[in-house]
Amino acid sequence: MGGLEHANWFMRILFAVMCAIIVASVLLAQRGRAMFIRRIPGLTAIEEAVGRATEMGRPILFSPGLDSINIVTLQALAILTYIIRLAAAQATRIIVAIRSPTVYPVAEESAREAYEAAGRPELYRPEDVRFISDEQFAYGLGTVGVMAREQVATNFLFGGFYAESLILTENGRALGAVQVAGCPDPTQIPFFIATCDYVVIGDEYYAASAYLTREPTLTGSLVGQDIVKAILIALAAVGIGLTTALGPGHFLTVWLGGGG
Amino acid sequence: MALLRAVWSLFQPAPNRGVLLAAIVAAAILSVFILYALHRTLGPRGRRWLIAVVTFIAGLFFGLEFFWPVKGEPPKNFLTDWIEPVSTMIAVIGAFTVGLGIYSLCQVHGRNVAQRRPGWHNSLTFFLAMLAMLAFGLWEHYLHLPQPLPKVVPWQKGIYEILFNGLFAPLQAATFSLLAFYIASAAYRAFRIRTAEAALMMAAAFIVMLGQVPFGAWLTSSIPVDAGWAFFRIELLGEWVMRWLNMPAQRGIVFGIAIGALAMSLRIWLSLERGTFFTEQS
Amino acid sequence: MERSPERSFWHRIQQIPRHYVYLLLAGVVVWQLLFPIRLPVVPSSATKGVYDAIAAVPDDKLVVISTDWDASTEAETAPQTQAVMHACFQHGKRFAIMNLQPPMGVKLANDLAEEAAREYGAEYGIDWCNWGYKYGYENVLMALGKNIPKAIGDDFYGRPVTELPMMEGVEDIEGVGLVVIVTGLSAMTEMWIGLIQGPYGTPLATAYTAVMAPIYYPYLDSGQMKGMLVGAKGAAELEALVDRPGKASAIMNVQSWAHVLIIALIVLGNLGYLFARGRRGERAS
Amino acid sequence: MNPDVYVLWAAAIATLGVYTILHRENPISRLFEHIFVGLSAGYLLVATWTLNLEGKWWAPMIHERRWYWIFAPIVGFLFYFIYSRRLTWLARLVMGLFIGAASGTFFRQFFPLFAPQVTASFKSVRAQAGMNLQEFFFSVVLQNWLFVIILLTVLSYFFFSVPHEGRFGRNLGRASLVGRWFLMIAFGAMFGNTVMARLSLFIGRMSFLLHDWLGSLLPWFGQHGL
Repeated sequence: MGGLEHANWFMRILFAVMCAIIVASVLLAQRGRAMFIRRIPGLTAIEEAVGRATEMGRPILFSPGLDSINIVTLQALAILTYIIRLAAAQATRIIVAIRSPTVYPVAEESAREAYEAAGRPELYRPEDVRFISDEQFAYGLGTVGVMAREQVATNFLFGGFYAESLILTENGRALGAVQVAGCPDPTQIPFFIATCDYVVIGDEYYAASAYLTREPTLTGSLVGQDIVKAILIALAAVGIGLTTALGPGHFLTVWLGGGG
Repeated sequence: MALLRAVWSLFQPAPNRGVLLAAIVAAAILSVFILYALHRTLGPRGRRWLIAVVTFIAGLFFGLEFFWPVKGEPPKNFLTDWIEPVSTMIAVIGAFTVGLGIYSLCQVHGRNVAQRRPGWHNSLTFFLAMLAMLAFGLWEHYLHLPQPLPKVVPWQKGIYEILFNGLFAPLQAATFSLLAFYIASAAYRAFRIRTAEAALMMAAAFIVMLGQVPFGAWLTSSIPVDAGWAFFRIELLGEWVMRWLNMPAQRGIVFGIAIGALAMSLRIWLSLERGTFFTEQS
Repeated sequence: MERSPERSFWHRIQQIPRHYVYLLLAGVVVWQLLFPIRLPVVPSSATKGVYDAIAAVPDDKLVVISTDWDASTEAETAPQTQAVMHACFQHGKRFAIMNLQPPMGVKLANDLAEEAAREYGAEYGIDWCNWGYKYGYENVLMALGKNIPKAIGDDFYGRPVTELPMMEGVEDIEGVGLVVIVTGLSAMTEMWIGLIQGPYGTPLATAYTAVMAPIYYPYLDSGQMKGMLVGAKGAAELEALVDRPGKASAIMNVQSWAHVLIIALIVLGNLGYLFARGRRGERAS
Repeated sequence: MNPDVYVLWAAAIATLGVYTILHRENPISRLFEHIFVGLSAGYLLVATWTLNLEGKWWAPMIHERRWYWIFAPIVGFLFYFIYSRRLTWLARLVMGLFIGAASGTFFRQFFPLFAPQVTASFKSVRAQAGMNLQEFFFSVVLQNWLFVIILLTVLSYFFFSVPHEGRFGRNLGRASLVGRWFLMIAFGAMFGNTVMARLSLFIGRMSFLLHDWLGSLLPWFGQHGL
């Protein structure tokens, strides 16, 4: 890697424009503009999966992935709070299996807050947010152990997952759990598709909180994201056109490479 | 005794330790006092505001260093020299959360042992394994220092070997290798031509898998390498699938998540995130 | 999960219990480890490229094998290095080992070379030599292009390379007919292409771990690399070409069998699905 | 005492113990699960001290006399207030620091991570000079054209706020359907590409069990296998 350590003027402008669009659409939405979001099946399934655990009277397992505190994990915790609120309304227990010690206090705090927001603070049990292990495969094995011993009915896996993903989902499947998984990084998606009931792919993962909560702030952000994606497509189209016309190494490549 | 004294000597501060200790204690008392004062004076709104400000400044610091104009060789701006120490500081602060993780584990397993719940002996094993690794791991570490501690017990090295190379590493490898079984059974179960999507997935997996082993190459080896239709030799077809079908799709996903993550970063940086985490109250 | 009331053969092969799948896989692996039945190995064009490039080296020029690997990638890179050495000895090409990083690589490769040399009765200093670990990355390569004795200085055993008979007449990169990089580290390739292959046109062949190989295919397409060994598969294919089936061949043979098993299972499951569906269709009509 | 024999046996038993989970979660796998989790917890403590705190915190503070490093544990211990109802906001304060740092870090990474991906998608979509039709088809149509089409259709799948209605929306819906097919092809390819790596781990373990462990008991196994 290396190389690009600081932005050039092109990046500064591009970044400022992208941020401005997202923030502006958030603010517009907060003023009450109605926004549309298309159906995302994997996310619609969350409610159904929580309902199944309630019906069976068994707990739910949630894993926020392996990453330490970063954007992926924070989004996972956002989804966790939503699921806790759903489950708390039905008095269904949720066990959270944590790998990163730094994520542990944040998850614990989010869980407590979510139970309070749902009006069921008495359901919150601190020991249900569990640190399992920071070692990737010890985490995998330990989490499978929790699934089996607690007889979970539903597994939610949202966050940054790596090779251990298949250990979790294949065992979850063998135990008969309903599984919904999501990971922004594409590498583990094939295994989720092969073993889970519903899978949230790529950017659907970041659309999750908006889709689930329908908070104006978040739906507004989603609209802004779509506009920025359109800009990115335009940028790629211009780049392709320039490469076709001028050959590789034209000015846009240079600018995006940090030169200029 | 000799051992304890040697360990103790490792933790001795440099000369003139009185001044250093005084500074440390003073700084500690001062920060506790500041935190206490904040706790007493700030109301719920003030606290929320302070948290938002800390979040904003932390994000600004790391973001601004990248975008602020740079000068000189190597290129630098006024924040560049601070990135490394601040990152280290944050890593060190984060390291203290390890205690919370261990506390969580001890809470769950301690209760199992104390209440003699079913499987409590497993929880006991957990404690034994943790303490053994802790003791012999630290011992091993200090044996490798420039001036090793006196070798009090001859079998220390052997026990560490058993714990690390006999249990820890093989458990890691064995758990990792379970994936071979899981991937085989997942492939068998998932790749059915029930839907167009599953059929496409299966076809791609099929070609790539065959292209990876010499046996697959043998199947299409009758196609000459220099013929125009050499494209259909399975190892070349597999490589083509990876490069020209898999790669652009992955890139499409990456573009999407780049923007999604950017929006998420912006929202939490500006404390705009709503309906998630702990932004509701307090 | 859902149980079909029908118990026909076609239904059952759609629902082989996972325990049987596991047992079949373990059985095939153990069986092939203990009593291997060799499946045919046909070298891919990338591997063939490496072999042909070695064969095409003029007799008055050296092959340079840059062994930039250590124990962490040994499973793939050691058999690759070994197979390349066999290919050199079989074609009577003299080779020199060197490496830029990590220092261990040159020692591990030296052991492999000694072993192979015994088999062909080759002698150190005449048929092969070891230039040793050279610190300095780009600087070493730049110097190598202009003046080899000066860039290398002493060999692995601490003797000046000018004293080695095979180095007679080898002054600059013109004395090298092929560079083979064996590595699990990225950035090595870019260095060799940028400083040696590009400026001097010295042919280049490479051997990578399976994980890192995909990013280097473009160089193969563009002809900047004559050939490329991809992981244990590439090593096994080259072992087949030099007729010295070794560890890589054994591993790849097990791999082939396990892949065949998985593919057979997928095919069976789909046949079951198609036939069971077909039958249900008949009954309905 | 020669530890090698004990190491060999411990490793073999641990490996077999883990493999029992293939049948189902059982008392043996549970025992090894707890040993594994315990060892890794102990190792986490050791590594946190020896690889992190000792060199980055203790040594600078005590040996290099940087007294201000005392602030690190004080701030770090704010995390522990999650267990206190009244002081929990202090824990949130330090979490705010980490969350802010996470977003700032992402801002930094945005261009270094994604700009090369954008520029790598700039493919030329016309024939090079001197190409015949066959070369054009295999090296431009089947590569660069396809690349651009897949990239665009996949991206169209990730538009969430445009209804798939009306002329534009319906076309977007069609493109996103094609995009989803291409995604499935890509996932299948990734799946197939991983099989070999996973199998090689298992082959390595079996080779250890047969050759190293059983081979140490029965020489016949030592002579067979890898």
